Amino acid sequence: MQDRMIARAKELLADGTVDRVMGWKKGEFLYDATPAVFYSAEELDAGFVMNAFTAANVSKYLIKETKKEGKILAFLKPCDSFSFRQLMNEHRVDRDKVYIVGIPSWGKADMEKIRQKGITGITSIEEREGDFVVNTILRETHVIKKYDVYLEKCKNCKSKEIVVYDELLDGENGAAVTNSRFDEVAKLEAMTPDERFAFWQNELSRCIRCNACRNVCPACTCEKCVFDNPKSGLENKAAATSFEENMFHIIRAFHVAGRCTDCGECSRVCPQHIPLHLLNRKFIKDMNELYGDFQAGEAEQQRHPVTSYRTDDAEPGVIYTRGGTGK
Amino acid sequence: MQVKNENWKPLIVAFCCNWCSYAGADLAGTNRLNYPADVKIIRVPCSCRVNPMFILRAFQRGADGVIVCGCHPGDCHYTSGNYYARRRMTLLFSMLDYLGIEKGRTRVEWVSAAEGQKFAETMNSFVETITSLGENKRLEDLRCKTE
Amino acid sequence: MQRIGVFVCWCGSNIAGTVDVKKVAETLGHEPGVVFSTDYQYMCSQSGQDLVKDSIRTYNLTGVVICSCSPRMHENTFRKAAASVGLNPYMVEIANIREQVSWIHKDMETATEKAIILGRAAIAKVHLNAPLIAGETPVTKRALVIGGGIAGIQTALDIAEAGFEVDIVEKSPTIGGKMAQIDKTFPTLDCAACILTPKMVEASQQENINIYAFSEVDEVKGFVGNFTVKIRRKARYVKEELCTGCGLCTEKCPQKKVPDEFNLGLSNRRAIYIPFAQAVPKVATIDPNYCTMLKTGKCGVCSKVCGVKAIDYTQKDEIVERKYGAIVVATGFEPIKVDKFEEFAYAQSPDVVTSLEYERLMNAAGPTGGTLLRPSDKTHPHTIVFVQCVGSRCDEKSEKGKPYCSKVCCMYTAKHAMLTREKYPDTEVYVFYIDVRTPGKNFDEFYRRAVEHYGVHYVKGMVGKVTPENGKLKVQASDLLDNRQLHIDADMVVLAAAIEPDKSARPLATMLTASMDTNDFFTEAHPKLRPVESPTAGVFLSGMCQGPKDIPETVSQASACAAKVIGLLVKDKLVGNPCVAHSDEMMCNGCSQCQNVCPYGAITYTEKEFRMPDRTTAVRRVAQVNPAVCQGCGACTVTCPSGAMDLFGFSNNQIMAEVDAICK
Amino acid sequence: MENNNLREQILFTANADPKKCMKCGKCSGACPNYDEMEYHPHQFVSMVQNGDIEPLLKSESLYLCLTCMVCVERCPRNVQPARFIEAVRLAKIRQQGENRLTPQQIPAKIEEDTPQQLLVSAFRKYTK
Amino acid sequence: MKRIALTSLDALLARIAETQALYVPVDAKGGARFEQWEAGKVLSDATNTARSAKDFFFPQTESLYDVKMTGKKLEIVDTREDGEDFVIFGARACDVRSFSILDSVFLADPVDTYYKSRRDRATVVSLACTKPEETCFCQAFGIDAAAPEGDVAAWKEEGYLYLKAQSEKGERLLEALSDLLEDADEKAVETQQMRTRWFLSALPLGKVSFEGMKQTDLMDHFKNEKWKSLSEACIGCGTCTFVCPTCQCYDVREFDDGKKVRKFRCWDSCMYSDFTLMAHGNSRNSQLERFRQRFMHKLVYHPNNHDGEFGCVGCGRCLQKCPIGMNIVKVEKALEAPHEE
Repeated sequence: MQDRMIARAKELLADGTVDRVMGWKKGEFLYDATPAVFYSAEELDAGFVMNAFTAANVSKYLIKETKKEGKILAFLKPCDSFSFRQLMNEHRVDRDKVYIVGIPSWGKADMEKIRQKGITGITSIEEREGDFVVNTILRETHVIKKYDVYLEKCKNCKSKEIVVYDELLDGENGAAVTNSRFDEVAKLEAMTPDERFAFWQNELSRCIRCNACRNVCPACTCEKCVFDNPKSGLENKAAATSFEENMFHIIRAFHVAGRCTDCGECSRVCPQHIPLHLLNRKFIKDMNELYGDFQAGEAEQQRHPVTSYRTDDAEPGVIYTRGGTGK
Repeated sequence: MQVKNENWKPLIVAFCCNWCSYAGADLAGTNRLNYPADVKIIRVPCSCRVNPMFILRAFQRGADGVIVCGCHPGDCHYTSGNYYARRRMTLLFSMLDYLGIEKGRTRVEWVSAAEGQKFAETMNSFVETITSLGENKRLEDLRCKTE
Repeated sequence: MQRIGVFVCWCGSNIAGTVDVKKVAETLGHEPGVVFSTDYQYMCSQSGQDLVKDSIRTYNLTGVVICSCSPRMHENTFRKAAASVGLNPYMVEIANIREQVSWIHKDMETATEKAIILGRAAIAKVHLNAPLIAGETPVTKRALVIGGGIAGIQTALDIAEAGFEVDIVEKSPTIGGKMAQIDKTFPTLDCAACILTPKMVEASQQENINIYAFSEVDEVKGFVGNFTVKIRRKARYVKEELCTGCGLCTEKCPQKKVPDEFNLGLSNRRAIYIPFAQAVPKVATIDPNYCTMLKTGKCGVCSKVCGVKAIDYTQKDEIVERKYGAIVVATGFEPIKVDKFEEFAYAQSPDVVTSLEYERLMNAAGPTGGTLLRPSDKTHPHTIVFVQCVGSRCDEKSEKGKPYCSKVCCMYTAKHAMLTREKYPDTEVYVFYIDVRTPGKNFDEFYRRAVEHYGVHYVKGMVGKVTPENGKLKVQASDLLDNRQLHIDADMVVLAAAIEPDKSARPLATMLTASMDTNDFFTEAHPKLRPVESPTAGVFLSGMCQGPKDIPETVSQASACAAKVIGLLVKDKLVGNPCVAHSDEMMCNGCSQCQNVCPYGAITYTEKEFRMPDRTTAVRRVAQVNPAVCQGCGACTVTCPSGAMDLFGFSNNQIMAEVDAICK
Repeated sequence: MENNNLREQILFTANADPKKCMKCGKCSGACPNYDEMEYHPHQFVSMVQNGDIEPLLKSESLYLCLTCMVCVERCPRNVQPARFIEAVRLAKIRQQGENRLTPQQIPAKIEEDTPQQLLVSAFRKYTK
Repeated sequence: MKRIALTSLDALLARIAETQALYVPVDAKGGARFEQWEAGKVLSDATNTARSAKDFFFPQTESLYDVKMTGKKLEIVDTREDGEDFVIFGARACDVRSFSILDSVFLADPVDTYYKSRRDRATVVSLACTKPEETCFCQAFGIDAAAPEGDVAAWKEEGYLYLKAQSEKGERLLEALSDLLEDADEKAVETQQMRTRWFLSALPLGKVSFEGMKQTDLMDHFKNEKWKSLSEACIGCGTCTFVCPTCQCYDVREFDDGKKVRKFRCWDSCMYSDFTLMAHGNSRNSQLERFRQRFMHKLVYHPNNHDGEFGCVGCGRCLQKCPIGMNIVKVEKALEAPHEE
């Protein structure tokens, strides 16, 4: 696929459709590609990479890129396209300045999961069909099923549909896929409050407030986050005792509620492996259950469940009485 | 579990919308309807002015319960404010529950300007709930602890 | 740092009886920023206010906290007092230690403690208060009335007579509305045309009134005092300024088979027509759906006969843009469609008519020239059955009818029954009713007259079934009081159809950002105290668009509405509430969420160039709040994740400072 | 007291709310079997609401309702009178020995052209 | 050199924990981390902890003092906690080296007394690496993962834990444990070291060197056009700085809970837009400048100011954790590559 993408990018550069290309640039290893902008065929040949580890969602970069002159080519995976569509809904990107080639994605791998298999001293990783072949310095060869080491966001992919594009690399679009992305949430809901509290304390107390979740999030596009703004009265840059558990992550999830496309980047980038997507998915699940199914970024939407209402909405007390929320 | 603090009294923050619930509270006062002094009212123009941040802030600073009062759905002075508040609070409370915060520390109640009685009853029952739940430990900011 | 003065009121013994006011004043006096603290028996008294004023001057106070009764009671009093000595009135905050403390707590210690905490919260808030100055906006001294029925005409006349210009926009070719179709009015039985048409003429001749007939509102922008409205003047294919209304064209037009909407299709008109003789403006209109010339390009008869060359087949819709200070909605009503009620056989028999159709059949200018003839065979009906509440008072979930009482049916049915019996004493008249509702001056007397003097048969019960059979209408109904089922062979059945708001109201409400109830009636700003205003500032309600009402009520509401409009237009400037939302443009990212929740349409977006922190300039989309439109609810402030949207007077920081102070 | 229980039971079976009735009589106005019945659809609603159920239980009207549902269809308030009639009928035949039909009575009722199915359904409907 | 059978490790740890707080890396969700040892906790086998060991001396947040308000009176309360002595057991060579880099900042005049107090109370027992990750490049900074620095160095080999005191503190510690230890020769350790050193050199980054950086003038590095493309993808999060064992920037802030104002310091990140925010505004306004600052500091300013010692120990955490796969090795390679003209 990488070759086809490079070929198509070159064509579009050559015929003047675009003057630069948003993609991923080869790193030191197979898994550390960096999102980058390419300006020429040579640069593309030298560094453009697309493999099982190029998971980064590039849609957020397009906010900045579409403020510049000229038109940029962006390869969007299905989940990236949801994010991009949502950014369009929020007037954050200029659709006219991006030429979008939709690319399919069967899942991206999580390097940490490979490491967790106890493999060290990795010298190379090869992709072979459904497997990764990992070679180590000790001349060991590990064959790992790709699916086993997929990112959480890929294991629970919600849709293979590319919701906004100018053309599709494969010529055909995917569709929503059945998934069990709410299972984890439901499992937590079924616990007792004490168990849930213990679970979340254990998770959230690890937070080091590196803000990677926020900064990578395509829904977090504030000019300045309330938690960074001294004028907001809520500024708190330090990882202070209980602030993350009691304020930061709750408010962040609330601020993206109705806008989160469930792209899973927050959990992917968390250096402390906090399952932050479980907060966002809780809101999504609640909104689906209480206000009808809604998928942010799916289509042109001006209002989402938090900025709309019905006169016969459930009363807040419903959450204490409805089933499935533990005792 | 810690030993119950003998001197502990619940601290309850009530956000009341200016047009209905604050007037309802006034009416409770005018009619001399008693409710515990643990309830402290903050006046806001509309229940939709209540930011989840205010609620978490109150808990962070040591409140044991937070109640949001607004006009009955359909009666909002600003036509739609309490509908938005209803969704926001529903989602927030659900999230707090999900995080393992005790149910009942938060509540939304619709109190009209004529419902002084309801206001007092609501506050009495809410204080009772909070008293039975005890001190808010789970949402408190440890930095606010006094040694 | 503010210099704050604290004033603790005793309210006689109302507060001082339960709260140790001296202690409150003393304790609060030690709060940071408090430079003066005292207590007084009655702060709201003249001498109390003087104490506040003197202290502001003596201590150079920049903020004032009054611990007293509810702000709903005396906030204004103290704000005015502060303003009178040059302190911005919004630097005054009230701690409510009466309704929230002394009146509900009995224990002195507890009450005093709570009073101190509430005082602290108020002090914390004042620390963050900033002087607020209410914005002023000029008022365009012209009103727009949408709808030219009796409500619209009356409102327009009243406003015009007060000296303001008014434009009436009417979607049909003439003003007059539904009242023009009515024959007689209850309970006086005077002829509707006789009282309405002079008003129509008056409206057309009143210098301050400008009528846009055959026109619709396309777009509304702006806000109270400053609306800009685009009016679509639909093509009549007749030059309005030339046409004399002689009617020659309408006689010569060869296309004769056009259902006449003024007569509800009970008769035909030509393709070029004047709705009725007293139409205002009396101008012909070509119906492009039927005009042969417009459809095929062959005919041109009207153009040939027109002496003043007023016919213009090339006319196009024209958009007029005008500015207004106030907008009156007077879009009126329509009877509901009754063919859904199969049991009444409306669709099967022409002799089953609605009450409005019956009006036309009784009207001297109607299709039968005022002689009551049944539509099917133009014979004189001998038995007429009136059915009340057709589609009114239905279950809320009903798909056919409406849950409300249409209010006017009881009276007009009594009127129809009475008039029928008066003109044709040989006719048997039955009225089937559920309840007869006649509150109103001379209303019940009117109904009793129908029964007692005119011998109308009022039957408590409903018609269950109407079956057309051999030229008769077999009516099967229950008589609840006699506990029997009636079978009547009627010649005509008249259905008192429920009324509903005009179909144009819903899109109009969207344009105006005015709210509607589930039945599409416009909602009032307050059902009791502001019944002729919409919650959207500058939008007023006149007539049936707000709810069912009869003519006298409509007219009085129309005049009330005019009074409110005049009250607005007479002002040169509007002073707003300064506690409105405002957007920090450097923080705003233009995501539009705030706009989505604003009930008033007060938020717009603009592309602006900014100098960014990284020394570049960037064009950014940012929200702007129109302070004249914003009512200060704060819905936007919570929707804004970055906190760019904040509310003056109730800012995030102020509320959090109160929270902090309370939770100390 | 007993009647109250009976009333509750009927209301439960009917699963409809007689309080919604505005006493317009349209049900009875539409009823095709009105003249045969001693108590009419609107009376069923009203009498159940008032707990005045004994006369209904004794009345032949119970079996004269054709269950044509026209009253349900026409009712502007969605009160569904037929449900009350049915509920009272059920209350009656649920009482011991109150079956409308016994097998012994059936031969007398059989006419030449009575469809078998009618008999079966009538038997089902009028016995518990 | 002393040794103890690994089967008796718990006894050793228990002995240390009797008199001092003992911290050891244990496996936990989200990667290994240092926890206070208590019976039952098992030493992690992970190459390194997810967070660095700098937390021991330079915690993410630390109270400095409180200002108490009574009415309008202010009172300053010292909140310094001089706790007990403690032992860090099992720190890796890179992290141990980071302590000396931190020392060069915090112990230079004026001495940071909060830091010093912790440093004085700590005894560091380092543990040699045996299975480095492909992200490891400590060798580039002259660190020998097979022979870590620290008060006591330790090796796990052939069922024994070998221990060698490398400072007075270290000797004191081993002295106190002497009844549990037996003398040992260095043979087993030397074998392990040879193996590890070969392992390290054969890693993908085994040949990485930063020395070339020193050949170019500071201003040339500063003006290098590569910073633009390098920084473009940076999302401005603080992950690299917070997992870094040598990042030492902090901010001093207040927290007002209404009763007191707490002065505290907390880690800051040069990646943050409010880094070194001053009254006039920010000195580094764009992400490019902030990004450049981090790498210039580690690779240019630090060696310039500290006798050529780089501000990096090659632990590889930033290589593993950066959300967008940017890291110090890529930067070094890009800067050393000839300029494109």
